[in-house]
Amino acid sequence: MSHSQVQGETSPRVHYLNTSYGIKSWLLTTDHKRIALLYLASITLMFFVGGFFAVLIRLHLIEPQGALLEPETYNKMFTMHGIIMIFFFLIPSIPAVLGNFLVPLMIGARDLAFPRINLLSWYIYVVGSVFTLVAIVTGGVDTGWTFYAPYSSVYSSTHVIVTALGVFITGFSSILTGLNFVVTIHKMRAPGMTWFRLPLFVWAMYATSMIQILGTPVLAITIVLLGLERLLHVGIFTPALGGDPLLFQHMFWFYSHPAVYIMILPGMGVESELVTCFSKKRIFGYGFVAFSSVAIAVLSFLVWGHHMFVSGQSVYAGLIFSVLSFLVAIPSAIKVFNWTATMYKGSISYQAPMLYAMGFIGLFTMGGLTGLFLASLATDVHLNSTYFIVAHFHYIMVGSAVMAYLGGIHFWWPKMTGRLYPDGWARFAALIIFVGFNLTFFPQFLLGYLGMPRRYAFYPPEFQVLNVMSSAGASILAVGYAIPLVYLIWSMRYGPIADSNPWGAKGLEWETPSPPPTENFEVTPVVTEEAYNYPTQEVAVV
Amino acid sequence: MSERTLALAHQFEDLGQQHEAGSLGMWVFLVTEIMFFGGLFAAYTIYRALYLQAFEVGSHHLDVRFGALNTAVLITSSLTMALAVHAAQTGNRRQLITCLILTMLLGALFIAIKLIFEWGYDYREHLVPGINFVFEGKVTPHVELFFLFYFFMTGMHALHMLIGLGIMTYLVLQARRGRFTPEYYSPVEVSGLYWHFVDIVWIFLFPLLYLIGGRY
Amino acid sequence: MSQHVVPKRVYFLVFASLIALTLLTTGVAFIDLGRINTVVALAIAVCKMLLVILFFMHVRYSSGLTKIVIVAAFFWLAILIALSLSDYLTRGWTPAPATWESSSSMLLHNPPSGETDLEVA
Amino acid sequence: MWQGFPIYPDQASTIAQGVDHLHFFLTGITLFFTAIIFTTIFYFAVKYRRRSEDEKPPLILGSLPLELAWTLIPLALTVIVFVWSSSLYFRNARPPAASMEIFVVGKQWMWVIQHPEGPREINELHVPVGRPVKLTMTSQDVIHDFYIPAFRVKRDVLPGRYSSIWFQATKTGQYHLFCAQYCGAMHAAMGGWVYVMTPADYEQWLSGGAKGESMAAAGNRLFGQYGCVSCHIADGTGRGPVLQGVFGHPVKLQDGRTVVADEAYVRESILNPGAKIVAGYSPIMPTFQGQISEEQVLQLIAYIKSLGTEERKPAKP
Repeated sequence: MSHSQVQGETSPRVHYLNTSYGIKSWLLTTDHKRIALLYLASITLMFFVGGFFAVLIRLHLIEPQGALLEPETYNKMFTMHGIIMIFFFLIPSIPAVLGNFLVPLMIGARDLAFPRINLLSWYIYVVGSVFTLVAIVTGGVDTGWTFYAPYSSVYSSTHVIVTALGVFITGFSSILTGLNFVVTIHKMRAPGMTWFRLPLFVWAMYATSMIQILGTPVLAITIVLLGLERLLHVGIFTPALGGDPLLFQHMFWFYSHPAVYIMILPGMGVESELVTCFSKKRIFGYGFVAFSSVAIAVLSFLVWGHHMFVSGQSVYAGLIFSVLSFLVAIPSAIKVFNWTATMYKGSISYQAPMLYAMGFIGLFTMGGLTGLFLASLATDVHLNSTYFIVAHFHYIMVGSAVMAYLGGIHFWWPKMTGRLYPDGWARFAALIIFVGFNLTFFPQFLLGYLGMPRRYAFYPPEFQVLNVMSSAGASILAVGYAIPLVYLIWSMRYGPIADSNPWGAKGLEWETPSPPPTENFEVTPVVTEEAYNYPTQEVAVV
Repeated sequence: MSERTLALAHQFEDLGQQHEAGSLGMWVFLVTEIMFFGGLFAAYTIYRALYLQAFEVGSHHLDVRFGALNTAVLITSSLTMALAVHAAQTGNRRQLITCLILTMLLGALFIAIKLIFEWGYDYREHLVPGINFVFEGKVTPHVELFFLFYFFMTGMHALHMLIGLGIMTYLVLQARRGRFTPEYYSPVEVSGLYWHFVDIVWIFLFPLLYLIGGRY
Repeated sequence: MSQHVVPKRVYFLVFASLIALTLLTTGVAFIDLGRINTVVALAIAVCKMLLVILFFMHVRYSSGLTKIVIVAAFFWLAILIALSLSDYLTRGWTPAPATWESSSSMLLHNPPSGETDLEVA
Repeated sequence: MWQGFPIYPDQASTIAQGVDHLHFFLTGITLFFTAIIFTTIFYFAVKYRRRSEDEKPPLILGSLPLELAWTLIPLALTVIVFVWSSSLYFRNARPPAASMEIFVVGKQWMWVIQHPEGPREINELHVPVGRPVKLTMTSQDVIHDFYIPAFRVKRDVLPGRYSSIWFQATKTGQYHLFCAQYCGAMHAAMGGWVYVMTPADYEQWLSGGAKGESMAAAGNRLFGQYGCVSCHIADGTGRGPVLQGVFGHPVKLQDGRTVVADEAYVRESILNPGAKIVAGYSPIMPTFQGQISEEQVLQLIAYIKSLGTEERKPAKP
């Protein structure tokens, strides 16, 4: 199909970016591709706001007594860092940007099932962000992103309600995105696009949407109850007034543990696309990779109690949650092994997206395995609420999820913008990020095992060396994240023109021109082959 | 594009696909609603298990007669809503409008009974937590907890009904303009799903709040 | 459109059953059945819900997908309630059966547990 | 800055070693699989690097035996870790009956620690080596968490209920005490030191310094001060139940249930007396919610406990 497109310089082809101009054409668009770019711009802004707080945190912790901030300010910094990065960057990152852009393209649809709801979800996201940013500007909030009662509902004197309202509102954006994807994937697949021909990214988005739909409403109601308690001084979670603080934790983690998989499952989907494309091979064990996504989505809802092993939860409940938490490790392991096996006898090239993909596998392996320490009751007692936890979830949420997000952005950038970025710079940035990341977070595993609790504005002097190492790594990491911002923006104007399929990848999104026309495909495609059907030798090994 | 009708959005191939997507979309939305109310029901269940005695004391301050009456009102409104969908399917515009208006009237009646005979009474009896709660008894904090759940759950339910009334108004206006045909009545059907869901929530609220622990 | 049109007669039958069940559940509440009261009330509520879902909401005539979506929602709700209750209902239990400790060298000086512990073990 | 650069925390309690062994086993698993994945990726990346643009790899769709292998082997490993770690956890869950008891109240932002013998300390905990110690803990405001890394023990300290941990120190010395649950502005300051002393030193510490009255004595004083004594009369003639010999024994309630009179029950009966009325008595006791601090509740509990050793008087009919 792409051959029929003439990329003449004299009469530019009409595509989704140049079909109309002006602010209004963007703010009122219902085109999923434009909405994806709106999301891209807004979450990038939030990423750097959250990153700014991270830099302040690490700078502050260079000295045991705290180098920079008052303890109250420090508490606000890590709270805002967590809230912004989780609710306003990681959760919408891959689903709302890459998912929005790619799901219709990958399944051969003209748009999502409900384009206006898609736009609405972006506006909801913006309103939620504004609430949260207003809370920051007017003084911030200091409860930690977990909003534990009764600190948040009675004792904190900061802007808990406004921030919680921001998170509550943004939750609906996440729900609507998930709803849109589920309906689209069920009802709008092109002829011949059966479930087992779907790209694994779509499977991952489907599993992610399940979590968004089933989990987010529970967070919403929990936040409302918390707000009610704070506003009316009635006891829902506060023991002095007759409530139980552990109920808040149960309801909060019922959403917030699966939410970790809202962040990592899409990354796993991106990973499957990258590994196959740059190995020029079919995925190893398609069915296992596809179903492990669904298995993770289901199991993720059964394990929340492992956040509460030392909280005063019944030891028997702890036992149940522990065994279930171990189970969720299995589908993750299956994925890692299958990606590795996909590279076996492949034809591997190392463009920037593949470097991110390889970094993802390594960091996810470490992040996942250190999770075993926390699923296991006896070691969790020691490691809970220490820097070990901080290191573990940053390996998952930054090391893996952000790596995959950047890998995906680099992979589909030519499709989204029609331009190529300088691959040398991109590889350099990937390397810097990998090194910086490990230097930042590996020392935190040691700190946690030594017993340094998290959320400490100052700490005993013997922890200083590891903290300084971590802060040094953070500065490298910050540079690593700034480099892509520069060259990607540069490439939008000056980058070489990309053709429809610069990587020689498989998948419907590569069969339409870059950037795609508003309607995605001139003719509805008909799918006749399995996913990742790269040319192979005659010999079949099964 | 020649055979495309006004009712068909550009992203769909045909009206059948559009109808299925709309219906599935509403069902998925109702799943989120089930989890939303479900979170409340879960919290309620746990506190009821912990403080059974106090919850029974609180429950006995509610008037079963109004609860049962309102259940009947809501069930009737569900019937008229189902008949409205039937009318839309068979292209009977007059009956569609009548049934929708009946549904709205019954919904309004429900809220009126709730507001005047129940919440009003509770307010005068100083049973509203956070506003004027005064309760003489030995298990006070947990009785207040019951009333908190009572007001929050019925309040959330009433809010959903108000939204439902808004949707109905829109449907009546659309129906009067003749927007719905036996080929295209998706909005009526999915709004019906929503209305029935709100009914189901009440079907559970009634025994949980009013009949808890018996009335003997 | 191949949408199933349910005869009005079915709607009226369902409506009559729902009203009857409402009267029944209200009536039963006035009879002392002990713990059974709650079970009966909830069982009747479930029946009423099924009637509304199957007939008013046309699920009886809908695709398997719709049914799976509904079952999934209630399944997840059951997860939320059941796993939360697994904490609340077992909190009063003693931490460990006495037999576990006899094998532990660490707790040799721990005498056999008292009568209150045995209730659970 | 380089003074003291530990990468390995002290092992100073009987359970520390067991936890560490599991920790090292898990570290071994982590290193092993990380090494496998990293080397395999690098090996494949080098060995199968693209040599020409029209290179065609073989068709490999998957392998059921391999899939089963990397499903079942990790599964078996996790089962081993689960059983190992849970049995360790359960063994550590219940304090030995012979433990000495110390009471802890957390409040923003300090730990108030009371020894039954009388000494009261803030952000410091003195314990003897080689004796099991049970801490009964509660919070006066938000959730705190009592964490002693060298002992590998940690437990949230909640308002409105008692939680407990126990440990048996194995090494004299000075160890960190932290609050591990974020509790507000000075969360990081809510810690101090645990001093593990030889039994002789501990006895000397107990008797030395400004020794106040014992907790039970303080409780006895409060018992008179708040007027409890006028109803809870030892000979059974009062309007309230006799408290002598009650602690740790089952109590029959008005609604037919039976509860054990433990710390939680006594605390509830002081702060919310109407919740569980003893059979044969009327709910006439006023609540002391808001009038009495958590420390005083603990002193009253210590007093009621001290009555347990005396003869049980016949209860009022």
